[in-house]
Amino acid sequence: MNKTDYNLANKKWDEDYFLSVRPEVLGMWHTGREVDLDDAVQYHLAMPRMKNTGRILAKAKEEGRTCVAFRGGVATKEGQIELLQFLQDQGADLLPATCDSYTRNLRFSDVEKGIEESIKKGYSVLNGYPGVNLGVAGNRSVVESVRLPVTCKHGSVDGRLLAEVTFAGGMTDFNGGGICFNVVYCKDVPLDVSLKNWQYVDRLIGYYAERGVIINREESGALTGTLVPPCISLSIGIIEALLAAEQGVVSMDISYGQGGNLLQDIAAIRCLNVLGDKWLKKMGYNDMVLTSKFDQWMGAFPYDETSAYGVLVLGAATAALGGAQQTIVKSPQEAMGVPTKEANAGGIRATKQAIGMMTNQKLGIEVPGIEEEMDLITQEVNAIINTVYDMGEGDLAIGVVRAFESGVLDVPFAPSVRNIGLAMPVRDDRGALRFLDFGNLPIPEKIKKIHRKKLDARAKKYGKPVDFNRVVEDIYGISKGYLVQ
Amino acid sequence: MNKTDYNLANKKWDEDYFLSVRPEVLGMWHTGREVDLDDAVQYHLAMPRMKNTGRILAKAKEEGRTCVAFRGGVATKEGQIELLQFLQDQGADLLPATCDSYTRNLRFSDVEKGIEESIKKGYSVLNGYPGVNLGVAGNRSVVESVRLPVTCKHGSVDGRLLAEVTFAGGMTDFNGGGICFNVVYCKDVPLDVSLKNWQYVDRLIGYYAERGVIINREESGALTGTLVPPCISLSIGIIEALLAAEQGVVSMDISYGQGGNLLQDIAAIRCLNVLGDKWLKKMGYNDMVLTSKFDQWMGAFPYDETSAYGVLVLGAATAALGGAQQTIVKSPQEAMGVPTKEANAGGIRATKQAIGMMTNQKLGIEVPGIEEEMDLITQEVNAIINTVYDMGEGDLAIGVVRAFESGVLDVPFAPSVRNIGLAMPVRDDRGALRFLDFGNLPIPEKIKKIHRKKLDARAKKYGKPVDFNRVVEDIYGISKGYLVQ
Amino acid sequence: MKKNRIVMGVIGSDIHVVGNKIIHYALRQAGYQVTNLGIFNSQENFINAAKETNADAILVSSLYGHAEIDCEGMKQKCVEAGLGDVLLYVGGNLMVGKHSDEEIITRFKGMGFDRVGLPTDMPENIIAWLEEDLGGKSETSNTAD
Amino acid sequence: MKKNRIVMGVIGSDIHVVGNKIIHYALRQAGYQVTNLGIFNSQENFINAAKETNADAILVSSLYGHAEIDCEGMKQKCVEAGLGDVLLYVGGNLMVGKHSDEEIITRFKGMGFDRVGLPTDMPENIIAWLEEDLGGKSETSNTAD
Ligand code: B12
Ligand code: B12
Repeated sequence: MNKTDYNLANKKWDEDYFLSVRPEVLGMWHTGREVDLDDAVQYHLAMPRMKNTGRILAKAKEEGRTCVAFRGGVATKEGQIELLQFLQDQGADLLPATCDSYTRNLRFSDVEKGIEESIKKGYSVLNGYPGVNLGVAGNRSVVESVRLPVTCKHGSVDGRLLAEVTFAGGMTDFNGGGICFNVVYCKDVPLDVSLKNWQYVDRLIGYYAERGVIINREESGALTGTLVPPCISLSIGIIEALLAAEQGVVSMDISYGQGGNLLQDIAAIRCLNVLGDKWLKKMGYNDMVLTSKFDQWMGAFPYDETSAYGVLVLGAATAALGGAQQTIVKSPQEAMGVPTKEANAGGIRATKQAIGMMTNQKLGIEVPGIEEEMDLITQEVNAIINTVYDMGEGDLAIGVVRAFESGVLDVPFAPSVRNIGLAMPVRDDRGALRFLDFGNLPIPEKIKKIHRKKLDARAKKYGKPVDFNRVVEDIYGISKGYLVQ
Repeated sequence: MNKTDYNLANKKWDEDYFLSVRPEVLGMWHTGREVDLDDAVQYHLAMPRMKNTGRILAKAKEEGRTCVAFRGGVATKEGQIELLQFLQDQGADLLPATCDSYTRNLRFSDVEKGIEESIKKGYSVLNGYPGVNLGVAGNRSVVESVRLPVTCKHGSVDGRLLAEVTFAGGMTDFNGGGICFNVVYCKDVPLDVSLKNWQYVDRLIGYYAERGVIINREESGALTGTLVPPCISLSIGIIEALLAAEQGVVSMDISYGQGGNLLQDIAAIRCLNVLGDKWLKKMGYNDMVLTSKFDQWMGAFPYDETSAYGVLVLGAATAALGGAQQTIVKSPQEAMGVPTKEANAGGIRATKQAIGMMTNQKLGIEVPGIEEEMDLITQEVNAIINTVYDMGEGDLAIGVVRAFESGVLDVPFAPSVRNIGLAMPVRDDRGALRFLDFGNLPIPEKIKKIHRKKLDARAKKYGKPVDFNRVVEDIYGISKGYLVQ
Repeated sequence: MKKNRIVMGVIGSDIHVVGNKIIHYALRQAGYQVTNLGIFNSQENFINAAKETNADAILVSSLYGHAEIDCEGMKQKCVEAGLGDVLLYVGGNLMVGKHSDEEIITRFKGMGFDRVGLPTDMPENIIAWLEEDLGGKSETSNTAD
Repeated sequence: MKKNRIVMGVIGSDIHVVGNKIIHYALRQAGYQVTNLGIFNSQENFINAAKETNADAILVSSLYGHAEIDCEGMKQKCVEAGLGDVLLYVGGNLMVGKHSDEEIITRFKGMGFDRVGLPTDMPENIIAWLEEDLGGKSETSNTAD
C-alpha cells in the first residue's frame, strides 16, 4: 500500500474501503486481473471439506496430533506438482508452495525470465515457486493435482497480490505477518507500511471467512531462526494473531522455532496455545481457532547429512512431546542448499517416525522444569505485550510501530535497520536461550535476575565468561554437534 | 565346563582350582596354547592407561558423559582393522569385535573354513569376528591398530576360551553373562552350566584385576530386545553384577535396551546405577565400579533407512537425557542385514549429534513421571532379587537356577526351553512396557494393580482389548512407525 | 481332508525366535495344525518332522545371515525323502548385508523354495500364500494345534 | 600503512545476515577497518564503497542461492572502476542445491573471485586468508572501525 489516506490503526477495514484498494493491488501484475472473489469463494466451497489447512490443524488440536509440513518450491507448475505429489506420498500432512525471492520482492518480470530460463535449462533457476506469475489457473492446477491442502509460503513484506492470486487459486493457508516479514526480510521498510499490507491480507482472509471459506494465517515466529528466545517469538506471534483477528481472520497458527533445550522448547510450544488463547479472549476475539506450529531448528545446520538427522529428529520429538499441531521439517541437506525432493522426503519420514513414537508421551506443566519455563515465558510475554499496548495508547498497531522504534520489540540478528538490534541472546548452562543483553525489552527486573543467574551458572560450569564470544559459539554450536560448551 | 566336581555355588573360586581347570579350556582350540597369563598381564600393564574400557566408562560416569559404541565384526584381521579405524575416525568412543555365530558355538574348524572362504571370495562369509581362531597375536594386531579400547562381543554360552584369547590379545572388555547369554542364545543349556562357564570368565577377570589389570564385564541386559520391561533387564543385570563381583570383577556395566517410552527409559537408566550400587553395597561388594549402558532399540527396526534414523536418534537422546555412560548405536540398515561400515558411521554421527545436544539437559527424579517409574522399577527389582536369594537359601547362583525353573526369572521371547516363557509384556497407553501376564514373576500385588490400571487406560484410549493381539502389534509397532496405537 | 499341517522352525545356529513365535500364533489362529521345532534345527529335523506329521508345508526361518549355507541342498533332500510335493517356504533376513529384495527372492527361489519371505512380510500375507498354494482357505479355529 | 580496509556486505535480494554480522565482529576484533553495507547490495554499492574507503578487499556474501546471477561480471566491473588490484572474495551458500565443494570453488574462481568461502569456513580462516593475501598479520585492536 504505497499511497493511501487510511492511517494506521488496529481497526477492521470497512468492506468498501477494502474493495476500493483492491484494484491497485490487482494491477501490480497482469495475473491480478484473473482474480474474481465470487468465483474464488465458490471454488473453495466446492473443495473437499478437509482439503483445508485450518480444518486439518483444528482437528489435530482436538486429537493431540502433530501434522508434518515442509518447505518447497520450484519454478514450474509441472515441477511443483511433481514435488508435491511425491512428498504427499511420503507422508506429509500439509503441502507448501514456497515462493522465490523475485516474487517476494515484486520483481514479476524478472520472475517471468526465470520461469522461461528454468524451462529451457530443465532445472529451476529460481529459488522458489512463482505464485503470482502462474496466475489463478496455474495455481489451481497445482492445488487440484494433490489430495492435501497447499500453503503459500514466502517472505514478502507485500504479499497482497500473492494472497489474492493464490487464494483464488485454491490455496487455504498463507504465511507471514506484518512484523515477522518486515524485520526479518527487509532492510528498510517502515513498520506501518508492512502492517497495512498485512491488514489487507488479513481483511481479504476475513472477507473469505465471512462467506464461509476458511483460510488459515500461518505466522512465522521462528523469525531469524538464530537463538531467538521464546518470549520474542511468542510476543510477536500473539500480537500478529490479535491484529489478524481484528480484520476477521478466524484460523491462525503461531509459531516458535526449536531452540534445542527440550524443556524450554516444550514450554514455549505449550505457551503458544495457552497464552495465545488467553490474549485473544482478553481482547475480545472469541472466533479465532488458534493452533501452534513448531519449526525444526532454523539456524545453521551440520553439513553432514546424518548429523542433520540428529538435529531434525530431536525437533520432531520435541514437537510431539510438546503437542504442537504442526512441525515444519528440515531436510538433511539444509546446510548445503535447496534440498532435492528425496532429501525432503528423508526429513519427512524421519520426522514421522519420531512423532509416531512420541505422540502418546506428551509432557507438560507437571514437569517442574517445564512449569518454570512456562512461568518465565508468560511473565516476559505479558510484560512485552502490555507495554506495546501502552505505547500505542491502546492501539496495538501503533504500539508495534513505536515498540520497534524504542526496542521494546527487538528481534536478534534481524537485517532490518528498523529493528534496534540491542537484545542479544545466549545459551545458559543447560542450553536454554536467555539474554546476554536485554536491550530495551521491558522485562521485569526479577526475571532479568533469573536470566543472569543462569548465565552465571554457564560461566561457572564451563569456566568461560559469558560474553559475545559465547554468542558466536552458540550460533555455530548445533552445526558443530553441540548445544552449549 | 562339562565335567567338574565343583558344584555350583556363588563363591569365589580358589586360584588353584581355577588354574587346574584352565588347561581343559585352553585345549579347546590350538590358539588356546598361545595364552600366557604372565605375559598377558605385562602386555596390558604396558598399554596406554586410557586405552581401557573400564577406565573410560568410569571417567564418563564422573563427567556425566555418554560414550558411543557400536557392534561390528568381520571375518578377517585386515577387514576388522579397516572397520575399526574407519569408525574410530567417525567419532566412536569404544570399539567392538563382535564374533561370528560359529565362534559362539565353539565350531572352530567351521570358522577356519569361513575365514579361508572369506579371503578367497573377498567378502565376509562369516557373520562376525573369529576371536578365537585369530589367536593372541591376531587379536593384538587388531588392538594395536587403533587408539581406542576394544570390546569382545559375542553371544556365546561358553565364552571361556574366547575370553582367554582375546584378553591375552589385549581386549579390555567382554560382554555377556551366564544368564543373558544362556536364555537368549541357547535352546537347551542348563543354567548351572552357563553360570559355571561365566564364573570361569569372571574369575579370569578377577585374576587380572588382582594383578592391576582392569578388564570390564559388559552385561547384555537388552536380552531379546523385544518389549523387555525394565524390571527383567535390571534384575538380571544386577544379579550378574553380584555374581561377577564375587569372582573378583571390579569393573562392570549393566544395561537396558530402549523401550521407547522416554520417561520409563530414563527411569530405567537411572535405576541401573542407583539400584545396582545399592545391591552391591548391600551384599558387601565395595570394590566394583558399576556403569550403565543403554542399547538403542533392539527390536524390529523400520526397513526405511531414514525412518531408522528416527528410532536411533531418539535412543541417543534418551541415553544422554538419562545419563547412561554408554549407548550402543544401531545403524540405519538394522532391518536389512549386517550394516556396511558407512551405515554404522551414519548411526554413530547421528548419535553423536543428538548426544551433543542433549548431554547438558539430563532429566531425573525431579520429573514426577520418572520418579514414579523409578519407584515401580525399584520395588519390582527388589522383589525379584530378594525372591531369588530366598530360593537359593542365600546362595544367589543356586537361586538363579531355581528361579528360572519356577519362572521367578523369566525373559519374554527367549528361545531357550529353560526359560518358562509365561511372562508376557505389552505397552500401556503411553507406550511404556507393562505386563499383560506376570507369569510367575514375584511382583507384589499392589504393583500388579498399577500395571493393570495402565493397561485398562490403553484399552479405553484405543478402544481395543489389551490381549495377545496387542502384543503382536507392539512387536511390530516401531518398525511400522508408531509406539502404541 | 483339508491341507493344513505345517512344520515350522528356525534353521542353523540361529536364535531369532520372535518371528517364529508370531507366525506360529497367527497360523494357529487361522486354523492350521502347527508343529513348531523352535530354534537350532538341521535340515533333517525339518524333514523328519514333516514325514512324521505328514505335513503339507515346511516353513524355514533364518534371520542371522547364514541362510544360504544352512539351506543348501534342502530341496533335493526333501525330494529324496519323498517330500517333493510338500511346499517349501523360507523367510527372514536371508542374506548378510544389504541386498535388493529381487536378488534375495531370485537366489532362494533358485534353490527350490516355493516362497521367499522378507522381514516386511507380515503373518497375514504368509497365510495368504499358504491359502493360495494349498488351495482354499482353511477354516479358522482356535483349538487346532 | 597496513592493508586492513575491508568493504563487506550481502549481495542481491538476500536477507541472510548472521554470517555477515559474525564476520564483521571477527574482523573488527582482528584489527581490520570494516565498512559493512549490510544486506540488499548491488555490485555498484560494493564498488562505490570500496572506492570511497580505498579498500584493500571486498567481501561479498550470498546465501540465498542466486549468487551466480548476482555476481555475474563483478570482477570486470571492479577492473573497469580501477579496483583490479583489490582482493575480491565471495562466500556463503553459493549455488542452489547440493554441489561438490570443488565445483562451487572452481565456478566462482572462474568468475574472478580470489577466494571462495563455504558455509564450513569459519571467521578464523577467512581472516587467515586475508592475512596471507594482504601480506602480514595485522595488529589486533578492538578500537578499529
Ligand atoms: C530382535 C533381534 C535380535 C534379538 C533376538 C531375540 C530373539 N529371541 O529372537 C537378539 C538381540 C538376541 C539378536 C541377536 C543377534 N542378532 Co539379531 N536382530 C533382531 C532384529 C532387531 C529384529 C528381529 C525380530 O525379532 N523381528 C520381528 C519379527 C516379528 O520379525 P522376523 O523375525 O523378521 O520375522 C518376520 C519375517 O522375517 C518373516 N519370516 C520370518 N521367518 C519366516 C519364514 C517363512 C517361511 C516366511 C515366509 C517368512 C518368514 O515373517 C515374520 C513375521 O513378520 C533384527 C533386525 C530387524 N529386523 O530389525 C536383527 C538381525 C536379524 N540380527 C542380526 C544378527 C547379526 C544378530 C547376531 C548374530 C549378532 C548380535 N547382535 O549379537 C545375534 C544372533 C546370534 C545367533 N546365533 O543367532 C542381523 C542378521 C544379519 C543378516 N541377516 O545379515 C539382523 C538383521 C540385524 C542386523 N542388521 O545386523 N537379534
Ligand atoms: C538462518 C537461515 C535463515 C534465516 C536468516 C536470518 C538472518 N537474518 O540471517 C531465515 C529463516 C530468515 C532464512 C530465510 C531464507 N532462507 Co535461509 N538459511 C538459514 C540457515 C539455516 C543458516 C544460515 C546462517 O545463519 N548460518 C550461520 C552463519 C554464521 O553462517 P553463514 O551465513 O553460512 O556464513 C558463514 C560462511 O558461509 C562464510 N561466509 C559467508 N559470507 C561470506 C563471505 C566471504 C567473502 C567469505 C570468504 C565467506 C563467507 O563464512 C561465514 C562465517 O562462518 C541456512 C542453512 C544452513 N547453513 O544451515 C539457510 C539457507 C542459507 N537459506 C536458504 C533459503 C532458500 C532461504 C529462503 C530463500 C527461503 C525461506 N526459507 O524462506 C529465505 C531467504 C529469503 C531471502 N530473500 O533471502 C537456503 C539457500 C539455498 C541455496 N543457496 O541453495 C539455505 C542454504 C537453506 C536450504 N538448504 O534451503 N534463512
